[in-house]
Amino acid sequence: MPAILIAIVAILVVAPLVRIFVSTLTPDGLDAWRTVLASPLSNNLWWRPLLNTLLLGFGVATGCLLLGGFLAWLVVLTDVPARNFIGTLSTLPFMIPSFAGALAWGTLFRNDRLGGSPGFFQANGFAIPDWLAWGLVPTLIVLVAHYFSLAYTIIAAALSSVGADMIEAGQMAGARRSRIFFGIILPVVTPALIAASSLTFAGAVSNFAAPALLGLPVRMQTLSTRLFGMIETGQNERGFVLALLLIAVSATLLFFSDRLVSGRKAFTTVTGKGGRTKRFALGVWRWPLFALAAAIGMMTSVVPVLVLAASSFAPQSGALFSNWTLHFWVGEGGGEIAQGQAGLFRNPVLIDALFATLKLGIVVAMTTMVLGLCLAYTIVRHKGSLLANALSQLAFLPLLVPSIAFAAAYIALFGAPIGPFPSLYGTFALLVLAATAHNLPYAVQAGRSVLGQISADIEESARLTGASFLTRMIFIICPLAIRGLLAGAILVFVKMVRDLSLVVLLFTATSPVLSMVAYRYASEGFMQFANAITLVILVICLAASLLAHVLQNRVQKWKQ
Amino acid sequence: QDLDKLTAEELVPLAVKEGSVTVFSLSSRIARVEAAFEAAYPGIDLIGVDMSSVKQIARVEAEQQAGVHAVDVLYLADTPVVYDKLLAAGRISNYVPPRMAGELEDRFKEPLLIHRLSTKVLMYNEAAYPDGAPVSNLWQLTKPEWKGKVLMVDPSQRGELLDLLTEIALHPDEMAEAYKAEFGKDIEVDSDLQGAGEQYVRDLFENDLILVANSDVVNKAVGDKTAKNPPVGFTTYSDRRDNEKEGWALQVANDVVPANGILFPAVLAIADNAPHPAAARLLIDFMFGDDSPSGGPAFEPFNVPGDYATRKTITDDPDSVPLEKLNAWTIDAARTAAARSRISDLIIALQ
Amino acid sequence: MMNAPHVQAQDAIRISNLVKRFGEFTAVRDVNISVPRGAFLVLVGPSGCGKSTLLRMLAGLEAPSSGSISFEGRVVSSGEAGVVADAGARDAGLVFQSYALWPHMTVSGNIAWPLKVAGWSKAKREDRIEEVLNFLGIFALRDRYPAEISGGQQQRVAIARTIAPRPRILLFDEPLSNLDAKLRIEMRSELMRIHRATGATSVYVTHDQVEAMTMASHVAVLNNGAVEQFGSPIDLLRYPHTTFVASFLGTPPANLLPVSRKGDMLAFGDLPLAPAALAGAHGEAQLLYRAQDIAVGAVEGKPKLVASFAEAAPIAGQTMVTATVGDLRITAMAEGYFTAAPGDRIELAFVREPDAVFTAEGQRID
Amino acid sequence: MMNAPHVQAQDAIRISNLVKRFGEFTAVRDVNISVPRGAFLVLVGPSGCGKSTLLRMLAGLEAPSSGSISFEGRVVSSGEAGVVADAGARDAGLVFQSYALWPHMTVSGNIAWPLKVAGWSKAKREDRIEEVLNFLGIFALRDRYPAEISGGQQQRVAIARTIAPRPRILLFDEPLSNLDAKLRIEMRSELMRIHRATGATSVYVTHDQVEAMTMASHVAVLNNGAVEQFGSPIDLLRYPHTTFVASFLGTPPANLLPVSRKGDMLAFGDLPLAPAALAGAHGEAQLLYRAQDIAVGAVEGKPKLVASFAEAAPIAGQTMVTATVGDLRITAMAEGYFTAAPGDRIELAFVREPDAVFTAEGQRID
Ligand SMILES: Nc1ncnc2c1ncn2[C@@H]1O[C@H](COP(=O)(O)OP(=O)(O)OP(=O)(O)O)[C@@H](O)[C@H]1O
Ligand SMILES: Nc1ncnc2c1ncn2[C@@H]1O[C@H](COP(=O)(O)OP(=O)(O)OP(=O)(O)O)[C@@H](O)[C@H]1O
Ligand SMILES: [Fe+3]
Ligand SMILES: [Mg+2]
Ligand SMILES: [Mg+2]
Repeated sequence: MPAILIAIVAILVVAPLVRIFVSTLTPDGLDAWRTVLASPLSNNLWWRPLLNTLLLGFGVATGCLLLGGFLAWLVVLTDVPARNFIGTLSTLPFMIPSFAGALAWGTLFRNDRLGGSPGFFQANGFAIPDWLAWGLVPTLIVLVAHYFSLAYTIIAAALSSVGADMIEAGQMAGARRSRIFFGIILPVVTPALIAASSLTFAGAVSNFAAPALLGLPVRMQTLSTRLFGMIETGQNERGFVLALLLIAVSATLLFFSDRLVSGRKAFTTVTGKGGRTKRFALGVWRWPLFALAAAIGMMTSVVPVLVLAASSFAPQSGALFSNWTLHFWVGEGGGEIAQGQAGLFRNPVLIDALFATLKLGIVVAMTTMVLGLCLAYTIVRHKGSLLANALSQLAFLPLLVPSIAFAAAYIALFGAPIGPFPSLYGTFALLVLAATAHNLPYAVQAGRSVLGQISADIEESARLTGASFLTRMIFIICPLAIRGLLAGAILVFVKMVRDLSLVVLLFTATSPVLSMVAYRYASEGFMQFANAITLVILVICLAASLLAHVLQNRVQKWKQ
Repeated sequence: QDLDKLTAEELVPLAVKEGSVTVFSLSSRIARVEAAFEAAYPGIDLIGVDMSSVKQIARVEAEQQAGVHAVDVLYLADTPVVYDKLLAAGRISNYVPPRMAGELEDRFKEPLLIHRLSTKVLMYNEAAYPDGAPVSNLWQLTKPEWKGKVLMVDPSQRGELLDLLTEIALHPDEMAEAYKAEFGKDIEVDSDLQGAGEQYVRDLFENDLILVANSDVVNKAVGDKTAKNPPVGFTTYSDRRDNEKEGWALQVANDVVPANGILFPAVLAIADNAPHPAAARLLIDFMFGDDSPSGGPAFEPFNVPGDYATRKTITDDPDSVPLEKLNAWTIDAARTAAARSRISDLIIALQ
Repeated sequence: MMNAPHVQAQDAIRISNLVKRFGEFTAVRDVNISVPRGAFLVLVGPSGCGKSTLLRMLAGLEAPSSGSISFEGRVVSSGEAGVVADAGARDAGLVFQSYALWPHMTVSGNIAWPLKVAGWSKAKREDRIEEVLNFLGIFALRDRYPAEISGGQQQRVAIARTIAPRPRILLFDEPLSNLDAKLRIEMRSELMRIHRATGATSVYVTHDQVEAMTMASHVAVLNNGAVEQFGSPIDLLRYPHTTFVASFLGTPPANLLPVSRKGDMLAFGDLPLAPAALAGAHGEAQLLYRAQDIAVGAVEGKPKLVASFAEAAPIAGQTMVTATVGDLRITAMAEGYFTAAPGDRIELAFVREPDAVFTAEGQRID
Repeated sequence: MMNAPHVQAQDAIRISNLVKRFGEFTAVRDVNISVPRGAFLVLVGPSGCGKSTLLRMLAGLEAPSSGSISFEGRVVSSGEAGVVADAGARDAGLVFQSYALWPHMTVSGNIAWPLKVAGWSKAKREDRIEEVLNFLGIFALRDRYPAEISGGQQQRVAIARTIAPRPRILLFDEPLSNLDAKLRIEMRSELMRIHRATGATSVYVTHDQVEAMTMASHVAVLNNGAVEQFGSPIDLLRYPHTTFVASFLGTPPANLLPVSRKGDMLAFGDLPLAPAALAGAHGEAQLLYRAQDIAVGAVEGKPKLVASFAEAAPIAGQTMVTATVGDLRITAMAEGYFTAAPGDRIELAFVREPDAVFTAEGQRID
């Protein structure tokens, strides 16, 4: 199996990367390398954006670990009231596009640097300094508010598999709760922490919307804004060079963090002696902590959703909270508003788009999870070997490749017939292939952190029965790792239903997906419709995650 | 080529035989063209895919490298890049429908057929400045009173704005003259720069030019009807049409020397080895509309105030400054393409 | 059947009317036990009788459903108040039946952590770690991770981790079950040495008869969640109150023969064994014969029984022979090494009077 | 020191020159064992000596570093080829030392799953599950999850799961370690019954002397990864080749007294114990005395030693008394119930000749 996986990863991930790399070896490309790395421009093109990017990456990863870890602990390991509610709130922000967070920040903290209507605080007489309104600090905060839910999802999955025994042994040692949390619980879920921090790091460094909206007014460039700009202004080679460099930097970081989990240390928390789960009683802290968690949820999901919702109701994007109308949702066409466009729910393509989106999301989530599970399994079972390290690195890289470069590489590689295989050009299959590769990191990272918790003897005892690999996966491994696997699937699903670049570049669709419909509206300047679609997408994602939750509870009866 | 000479009527039977035509369009309004086209030519299925110019370029490049020829017509802007990456590389070819050959000005037919022109021009708030634009010379924007009060979308993020600055750089003499008019002395150009245009770009940046992520932000900041002391910004003239809907007071500053911005084209081109060559030509012909003032159903979707049709028969919106009166430079894809990277490097260095 | 708890303030551990239910199922029912400071209480009982549950309640990991537990006169848990003194506040150490080692720490890390928590200085910690590692014979393994050592080694790490901080109450849940006989003997006496040296009060669950007999100052035999008999080990062995206790303790296990009155004798089937007077007025009874009271081979003038040979194990120069009569297993002792093929017919002689007599329901008849 | 493997095609299990290394550490070194079909091989040895590792290699879960394992003449693993026949293809069942239950399946689910995998029909499956559940006395627990049952109950589920599909090779890793003595005796004879009934070949790891003696057709004593002695249980007990084996087997454990030649006697310290001729030419030797060869209390005309009382445990009507002389533990037998306070001085008499004599290095002198 490792051989097959290597082949698959080579085709799906390495080949496109190599292609991108090769495309920077043309004379133009070599020139770009020089400009980026060794020219008067390299400071502004590479070093300063790199610094900003790394600050963001580390800051966001740290913030997400703290926030996501705290919430995961609260939901999984304590008797905080309304655990499911907090849990759901905590998974939401990742489903809300980060631009909504940036907009929400603006509604509150915007100052008069740009003119236009000021934010809530400024309007009420608080002077907001530039550093709080624009640049690194707000970008960091907005990104943490967006990505912490990713960390939450992964850490919660891992925490839910920490057996009571280990925690109780800590209690017997007389350790206080926080000591147990930091000394025992967090370290045994190190793989999840690594996974969460690498994903949030990658998310933060590749995020475009937040740094563009909040950073550009003070001329803060990150690698992602630079990269976007380079491609947007036709300087693809420079863009690719930046992307490759960013990949190299992140891969180095990942390499070192991987070493933390690839040594001899074991992180098995699901053992063959049955696993009870343990909940701490919070005592007097129950309600205060609940309030804190609920407040975080409010700020990070309810506020952005409100802003999104408001912007789908408000006819004027400058005045989000006045003159609300349902027109953009259900209005009849032909009137004054929206140049006579009918409401979203009257758009005949909506239903088609909805189904196309669901199909795409579900198919890609499944293919990605299957491949990701196999990869994660191989990485975990061959922990510390060269094979595992290589696979783990490679499976992480696609996250940082700009979609447009990735898609272009796919067309170039699979557009033409290869040997006996027909050309995949424009087919759904090609899209699925590319999307699978592109989203692989979510699946692999989410999977490996929970797989590593399952002690080997549980699987060995299944092997002895003569059960095949597949049978073991389905009946033993998956049920035990279900929470992490579903978490990965949801992340992939969310990413996929929002993705635009891959879809338009790779697929000549007869029926568009929602993100294309949203793009249509947005390109016409009808942000209300686009925001309404974003909300529809959000509802789909939420439904998917609730479904996953139900499924998980059915499979994990033993944990109750 | 033989097909290039055929009239629309002659193309129809060939096109019907081909059965369909695929077009990548920068505007989603292609959907309305599709309806009109399929009504006009039953039997030819138009497949419109909306995609930004950048993605069109990336996709066509990648496809053709893989030997795939699936798209027929490209409708896109970003002409300097198109010129460089597609036209010069032979990935697309120019086609001028015989019907238009006589009607269009020559500059709209070469190197690529221009369908209409959009703008990036200096806009101000007519509610705050009821007596007309507060700016009459571009150089005023480099003075302290406009410090931090000029907005544009980051030209290192968006091609059109980069084109705007490039165009300014490409007019050193006019810029030098305007400088003299404003400051009463000859301009001194820094030794590392070429000409007054580049000096202007530098001075503008150093006067705390505010860069933002998208034009919506510019519009909101500049146009807000209630604002007391609003900034000015370079943005799209046609956004003025949203004034009422959004509560803006956007107006173009037309009396600005030497120019208030640029006009940039949206072009139509035929992809190399297009699978439906006749239908592709028929579609391009169709998209120029009929001879009515609105251009008929084929052109109407694109006939918005502030954008300009290249066809003379199509009348512009009465509220807009007519094309001839608009004090903007029209970009030249080839020249811009050549100068663009230098300006790009300049603004990168200025960040 | 059960000793009333001595109500003494100085009882190190006092368990009163303790009950633990898991849903419908009652794992511990109405347990009353008190032991003084320095006692070594051994809990024995069949698998699933509630020993671990009792231990976990003593440790403060599980709240009682009702009843209470006091340490040194202070109530630490009760059915009403739940866990009053938290596990960490009891100064108790528990060796988990499942070991519960921390997989991400090395052997020495596992031992060090509780010491760190207790705020020991680095130097003291290192000394102590070295001491317990040596004491348990696992010094060479100190840098390995739990996944890299054998079951018995893991068990020893679990012990080391628990005793290292010198808690005042030591709770052991089958701590030596995975060790070999030789090591177990050593460990046993070392644990006793620690127990005596520190004056800690220990509660110890074991299935090993010899451990129970040699270590215990008090033994509680649990059956089905309830205390069947509580007392000193030798008392329990010599004067079991019930057949349950009688058959549960002792190496080799004692034999219980169901007999019924035939004339003035109590007969096992047709074989008269003992005077009917022993059973008082009861028509049916059970006779307790120790293995050493039954010889292999006929003995002149003693009742004899033909049984089918099952197995033989040499023990202290004799051989412990097990044979079956119908469904009944009878264990007898033979001199020297004795063996036969399974199923062979052998004769058993009842060379002494029964050691005790019980009713058919299992209560002792005195 | 070790029997050469009999090269016979019909050997059910043949282990040749088997070595297993974990990095630097050698867990199993050059093991050679063969047993015929239907054999019951018991592995004993101190904690960490490589028993589980050997079992895991037999199961096919671990590839040997070198050497080979054949089942019925077919090589199933070897150092060169790795695991040839995969774990699932060996028709072997393993009771894991760690149980390795599937935590997400109920007790009956755990037992059912291997049967499902083996393609048993539903009806057959249910019958079989009921059968093994009853057999192990855990029928009432069938709908609980592993986390909801006690340690001993979990262990029984692990046994049930392994025997349910009736594999041809049964591997047991300390399967009864967490059961009480009474249950253990029952389980032991039931397992033997299964073993005999199915004709399976079994390999069984245990620390229980009685299990080793009663169940084994062959015993291998492992020490430090190598086979120290291999043979029938009674042979090993009576003719240990080394002091290691001598001190490892037997209840109570045998005593080894280091002696040196003093004139024509071998003396322990100043106490002459046996004629020097027994040790041949050796100046130093070790004498093996069984516990029953040492009496408590002076005996006329027998060498006697004063020792310090450590502990006493009643066993088969006698008392096993352990006392220490310096660092040396000596186990003696006293008639009836004997007890003393730890540290009391007692006299021990060597009532018989030593049972065997070994060199100072531990080899037997014949
Ligand atoms: N992964 C590993 N890495 C290094 N050493 C190991 C590893 N697994 C086991 N060992 C060592 O190999 C030796 C044999 O282990 P094994 O589990 O076979 O012992 P065992 O005889 O079953 O002991 P026990 O009776 O305690 O279960 C032990 O000393 C153990 O520490
Ligand atoms: N969470 C639970 N839910 C239901 N029943 C439980 C639960 N935990 C334990 N039990 C039951 O409670 C009883 C007592 O369990 P406990 O673990 O105390 O037994 P034990 O005496 O330690 O047995 P062993 O010697 O096998 O370890 C068992 O019958 C067990 O099945
Ligand atoms: Fe169509
Ligand atoms: Mg227990
Ligand atoms: Mg073992």
